[in-house]
Amino acid sequence: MSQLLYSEEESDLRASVRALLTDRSGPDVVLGRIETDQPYDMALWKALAEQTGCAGLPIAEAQGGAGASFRETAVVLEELGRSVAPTPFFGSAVLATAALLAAGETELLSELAGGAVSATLAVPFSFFGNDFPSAVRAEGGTLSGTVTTVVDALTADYFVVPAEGPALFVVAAADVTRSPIVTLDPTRPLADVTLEKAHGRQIAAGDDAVGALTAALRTGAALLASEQLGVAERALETTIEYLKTRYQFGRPLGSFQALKHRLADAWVSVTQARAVARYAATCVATDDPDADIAAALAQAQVSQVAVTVAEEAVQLHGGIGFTWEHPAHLYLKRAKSTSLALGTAANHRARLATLVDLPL
Amino acid sequence: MSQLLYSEEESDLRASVRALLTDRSGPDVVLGRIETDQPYDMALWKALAEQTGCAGLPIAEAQGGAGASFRETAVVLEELGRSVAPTPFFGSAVLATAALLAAGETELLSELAGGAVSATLAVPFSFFGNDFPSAVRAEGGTLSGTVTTVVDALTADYFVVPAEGPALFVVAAADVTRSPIVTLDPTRPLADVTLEKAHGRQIAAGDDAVGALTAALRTGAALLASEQLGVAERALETTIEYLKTRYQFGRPLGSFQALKHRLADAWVSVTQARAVARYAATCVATDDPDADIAAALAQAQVSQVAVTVAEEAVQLHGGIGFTWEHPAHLYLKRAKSTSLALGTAANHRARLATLVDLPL
Amino acid sequence: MSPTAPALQEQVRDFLAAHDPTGISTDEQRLEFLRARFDAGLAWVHFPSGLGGLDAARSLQTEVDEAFAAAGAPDNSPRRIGIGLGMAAPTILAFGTDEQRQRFLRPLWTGEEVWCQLFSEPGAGSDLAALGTKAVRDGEEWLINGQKVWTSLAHQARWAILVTRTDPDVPKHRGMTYFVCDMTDPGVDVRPLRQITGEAEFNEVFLSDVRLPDSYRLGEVGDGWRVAQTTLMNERVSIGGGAMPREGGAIGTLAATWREHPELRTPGTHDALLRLWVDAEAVRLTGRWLREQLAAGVPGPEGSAAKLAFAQLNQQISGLEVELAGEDGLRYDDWTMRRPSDVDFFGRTPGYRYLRAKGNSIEGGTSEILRNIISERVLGLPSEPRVDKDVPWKDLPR
Amino acid sequence: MSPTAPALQEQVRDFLAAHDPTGISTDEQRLEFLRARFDAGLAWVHFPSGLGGLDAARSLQTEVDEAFAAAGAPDNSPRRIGIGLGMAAPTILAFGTDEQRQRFLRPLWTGEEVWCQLFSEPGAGSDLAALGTKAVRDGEEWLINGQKVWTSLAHQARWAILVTRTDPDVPKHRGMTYFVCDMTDPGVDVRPLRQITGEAEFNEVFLSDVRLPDSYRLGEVGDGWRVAQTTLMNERVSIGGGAMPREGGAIGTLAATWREHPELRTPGTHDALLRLWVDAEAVRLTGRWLREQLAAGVPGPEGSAAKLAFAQLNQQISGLEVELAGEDGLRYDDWTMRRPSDVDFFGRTPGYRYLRAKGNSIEGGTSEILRNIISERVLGLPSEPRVDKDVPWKDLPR
Repeated sequence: MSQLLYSEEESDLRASVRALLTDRSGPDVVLGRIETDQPYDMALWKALAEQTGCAGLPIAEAQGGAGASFRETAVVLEELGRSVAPTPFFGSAVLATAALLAAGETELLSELAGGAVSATLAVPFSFFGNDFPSAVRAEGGTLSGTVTTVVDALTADYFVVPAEGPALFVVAAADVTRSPIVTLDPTRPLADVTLEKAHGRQIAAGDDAVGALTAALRTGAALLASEQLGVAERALETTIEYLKTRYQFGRPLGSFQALKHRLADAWVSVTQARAVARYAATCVATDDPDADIAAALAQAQVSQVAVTVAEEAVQLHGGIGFTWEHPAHLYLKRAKSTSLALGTAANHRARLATLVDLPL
Repeated sequence: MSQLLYSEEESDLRASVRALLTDRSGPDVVLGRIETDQPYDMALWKALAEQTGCAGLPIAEAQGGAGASFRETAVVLEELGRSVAPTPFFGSAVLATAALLAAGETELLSELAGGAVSATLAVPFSFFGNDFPSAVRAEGGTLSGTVTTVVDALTADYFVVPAEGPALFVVAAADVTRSPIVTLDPTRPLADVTLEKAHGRQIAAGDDAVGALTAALRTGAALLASEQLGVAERALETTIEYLKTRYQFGRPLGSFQALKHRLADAWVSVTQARAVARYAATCVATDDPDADIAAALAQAQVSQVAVTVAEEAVQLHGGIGFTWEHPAHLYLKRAKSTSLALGTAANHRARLATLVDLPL
Repeated sequence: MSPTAPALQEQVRDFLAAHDPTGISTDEQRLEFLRARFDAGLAWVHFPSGLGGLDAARSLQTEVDEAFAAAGAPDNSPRRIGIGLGMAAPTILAFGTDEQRQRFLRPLWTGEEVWCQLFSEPGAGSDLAALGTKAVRDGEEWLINGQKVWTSLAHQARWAILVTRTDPDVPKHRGMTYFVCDMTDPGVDVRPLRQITGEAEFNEVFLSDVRLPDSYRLGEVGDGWRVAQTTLMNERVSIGGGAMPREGGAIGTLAATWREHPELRTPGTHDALLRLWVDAEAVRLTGRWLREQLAAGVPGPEGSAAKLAFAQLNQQISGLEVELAGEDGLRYDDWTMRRPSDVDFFGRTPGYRYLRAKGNSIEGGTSEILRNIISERVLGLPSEPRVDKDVPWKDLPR
Repeated sequence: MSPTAPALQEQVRDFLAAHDPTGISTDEQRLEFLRARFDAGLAWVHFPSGLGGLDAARSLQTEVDEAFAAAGAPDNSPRRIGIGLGMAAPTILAFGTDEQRQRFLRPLWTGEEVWCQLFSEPGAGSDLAALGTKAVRDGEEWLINGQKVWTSLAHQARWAILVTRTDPDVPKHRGMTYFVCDMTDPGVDVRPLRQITGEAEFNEVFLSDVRLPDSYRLGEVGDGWRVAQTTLMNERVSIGGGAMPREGGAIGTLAATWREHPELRTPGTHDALLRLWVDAEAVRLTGRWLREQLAAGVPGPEGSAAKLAFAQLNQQISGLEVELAGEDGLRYDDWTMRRPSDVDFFGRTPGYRYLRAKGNSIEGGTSEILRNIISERVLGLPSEPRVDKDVPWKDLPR
């Protein structure tokens, strides 16, 4: 199978995304933005989509995409995690795109490919389970119900909505009501989405709908690990940088052995997280039979590494790490929130128990 | 309720036991003894019983005991843990004594009080559960069956035997067959004990037998924590002493911050283990209504502290800690073995879940 | 001769007979009662006579407090004036002149004057002795310039305890001087310091040409480090805290959630919960051990251990609480910048507790510093090679 | 020009056509085959021509080995001669004279001569550069006196790589010299060193007036530390290990026990098992990443991380294995002092694995030293203040 290492194309992609994010979405910019009524930087999203073609990486060239795969998407997510940039990328270019691809939809996909519009998948961000969601009912050709804590809902132009049936529908933003909620991670807005006799275009039904949703959630879990990897990497790097320059007791803090050993342990775990996240991205990108295991593994391991490293980053920054003005808390909030997203590590361990025959 | 701190009498008792053990059962003596066919130092056991009155602490003065309580017994166990001394104290002065006391037996208790004979409780050393053991059947006035991994069985003069019924019997050593087994902890021999139509003196039946066995096991679990505390304390102390005198890179190893912080953490956990073990000993000594919780808590916490600290001791001693000639391994083996004894930490956590209403 | 427990109880009874607390309704009545209690020596019985005490054993205070509480007497809101009671008072007692003791202790204890602490500096961090706030003598006054940080209650405080640098040419521990700082001085500028929870419990305090009379100095010039050590030692003793029932802390909130929401339970979180329940009990019983030691007059080193363990436990519990909350864990209640006068740990969302608990291992001595202290002062391990010991403060690398 | 992969495959085919391995039955035939393979440059293809190699890329070796294995060819028992292959050979190649390379490499590779390593000393521990085994020049010979420890295979080895102290008057890193040691010298006394499992995998080696000709010296006098670094770097690379299937390591044993013994399962141990299963997969995939990097010619620093993580994982797995075994965990199989030539990790009781795994974080560089290395060489963190750098070896505190 494909190797885990980054290809040259992936490294180039990373470089251009990083350049854009460094330029447009530094920590101070993010910090300033999250308390405005426009936490998302839609101009950045557009630039990402148009300058680097990020939005349509796994979409076929015939549909306006890059004809690459979710492996490349994962590289973009690493960078977005590193900058905790508020963009609707995960909901649109991962969740919605994966659902549409799996459902064989092409119309909306073509629009998403260029990033002119964005979409998201209408499930709670913490969704995990084997049952098809039943929050939305399809009656008389319209959809009704409320889906809570939907990621990237506030800026989405379209929603991919699972409804009782089971079936998947595409619903335009104009047909739903969105209530923003106060989120633990202020860099990633969530909203409750209510449909009241909303018009929906059905794109899959029955087993097809179940299969498409399952694929989308699996891809989401697998790729979220790349974002978490980016969060962990950057949290570790900034901590190392800080400890090299901060002097106490006449020495740089980074020369204190107890701190060095903790950073070494953190680095070891990030190293592992990288291998695990890359494996998951590769598996979903190639429809590998191991993809279910790889995705569960990724959320069981990488999500915890991100939380632990972000916690260490706050602690090792000392007082300044506890302030609002320093970006360390943004990484902590992102890490902890994503550890709940699409199932907790404990949920995914339980799933692994079934997948690899280690029952209780 | 009584305070957790050691009373003056307890401190005096500790001092005399420690003096005896330092004199008679140093690490080299223990190490030399475990590969002989007499791992137990019965002379030491006699001295403990006669010079310090350790064997009969919770037994009434009328029966030749000290008229103290299991709290004082716990202090002796701390010292025995500190020296990993091979004596049949736990089986006799804790398990058998607790069972006999709870059953209202007096005849054998009087003999045990002075330490002239020793006894043990015929259950597997790892015994845990709510069902009365059924390995031994009482038929036609005699007892038959095999009880595996019985602690202190090789030197016991009497066995307190739970048998189907339920009932408790006292059986003389001459009436059983003992097969020594190779044990993970060579300082504490175990044996499989077989009864074949053995004569037994019934000392309790029905609910009384259940109650007496339950009390013995609870007292055992509570007091084992004091032994584990002693193991942890001594393992930590010797490690600190070693790191103060061992020089590497031109400095004592104990000046390296990463090691200092690990020792500080170990010390914190030992500090907690002391409070928990003392609470458990106090509860069983005073028949406190919280005794069930206190005993489960002790095995859930202290047993793990002992294992962790003993593991740290081996690691922080470096190469020498991995050798047979250095006693660090004796503490590791004792700690790990006792973590299985009378239920693992996970078993006791599960019991706590029931006791404090935190069901799964 | 110091009074015995029964004698003290009698004094309390006599006092309460003379000062009936039951009718107290106004602030002025409350203050009058507290002043009388101070003057009767029943404020802190281990303090000297005439300074709110009776030279009694410290351990007798609890019974006195309980007797007052049982009689329905008003208290001095000890949480609000914790820094005064726990840190300023013992330092003033130990190093203050008679005039200073007379001036400061009574309104400190009654709560008429709130105190704060000006020790930490952004440039010094855990290396407190590296602080750089300058104090320059100017006749009978001192001119203070510098910046302090992590100051609770600075915006409500009348006085502060303040450590300054008076001699930059000697090694850092030797060039400090300790003052009482007048927080109403026009050179004192207090600004809220926002923290990761969104609110601002603490402040930054900018000191610009603050003028303090030499009579506000505590201890000798250059002896500030030793004075500060007294303050900090008392802080650590007071952190041990009071008796707590089982499930009295954060674990209680988590356990309640578990009991009330069977739908959240999974085998994995169950064992995690039980481990934390066990840890919480261990921490609680260790606190009991510590209090028994204090009462027996042998304050053990377990105080540092208690703070270290408490921080770790609180962080783990709140982390699991967020996890257990699942979808609700994604929510927060309020990011608005506010200035609470106290930490409302239990009235808010799991996410708040999770974030606030991160401060437990930083504030009042980081867990790393506590591990240093334990390993050196308790375990007797040798210190690391010191590169800053004999270097003049001004030449330290920064 | 170095050969390409297809060219190499052709050479292997040609060699196998000329040296049919299928009929080999005696040791002599086996040796003959191996010598021929060495002489054909197919032993370690990245070595120079004439020394068992063809100056090819290191990454091509795997395919060559696989082709030989597929043909049923005998191998050189690589585990038994691991120290020779992994440590002695690269050092001899880098620092040896032509004569030394010609003399030592061929029988080393064929396994005719087993090598061991005389580096560690009881007095030096992790501070390898503090070693004190003395080498004193005596004409064209060197006289060696001292004690080494943790020497695997010393009782079977024909040769050893040896680091000595030749100048005690200069700082420790500068006064060492590196030798090949003749293990048949009468001054070499090998004694088994018993370990916590009861057996003796390792030895202590006492060197008393051992005489080595100057022609056994590797590298310059005083340059032993640099030579030793080459040896150790190669050790760390080789520790990364080969590809492993899922559940290929200790986790497989634990998982099998879990599957075969439903009666042992509890919710608490279930989550612990799953956590370790996840960790084991993470370690395994990290190994794959590392091998991909090596194959791509960019050896990453993940090698140190791999050893660190492996040790921790192995210890946790075996710890849980004992716990899961319950009553059987109280048993052990055999405390008899034996001298195994290899670690039989899987054929024994959980207790054995638990005890043996304790060595994983000590042998071949303690986990503490690995963390130092990672933090300084990988993360670029500053080193601690060094007190031993400019002190003559003889004056170091001990």
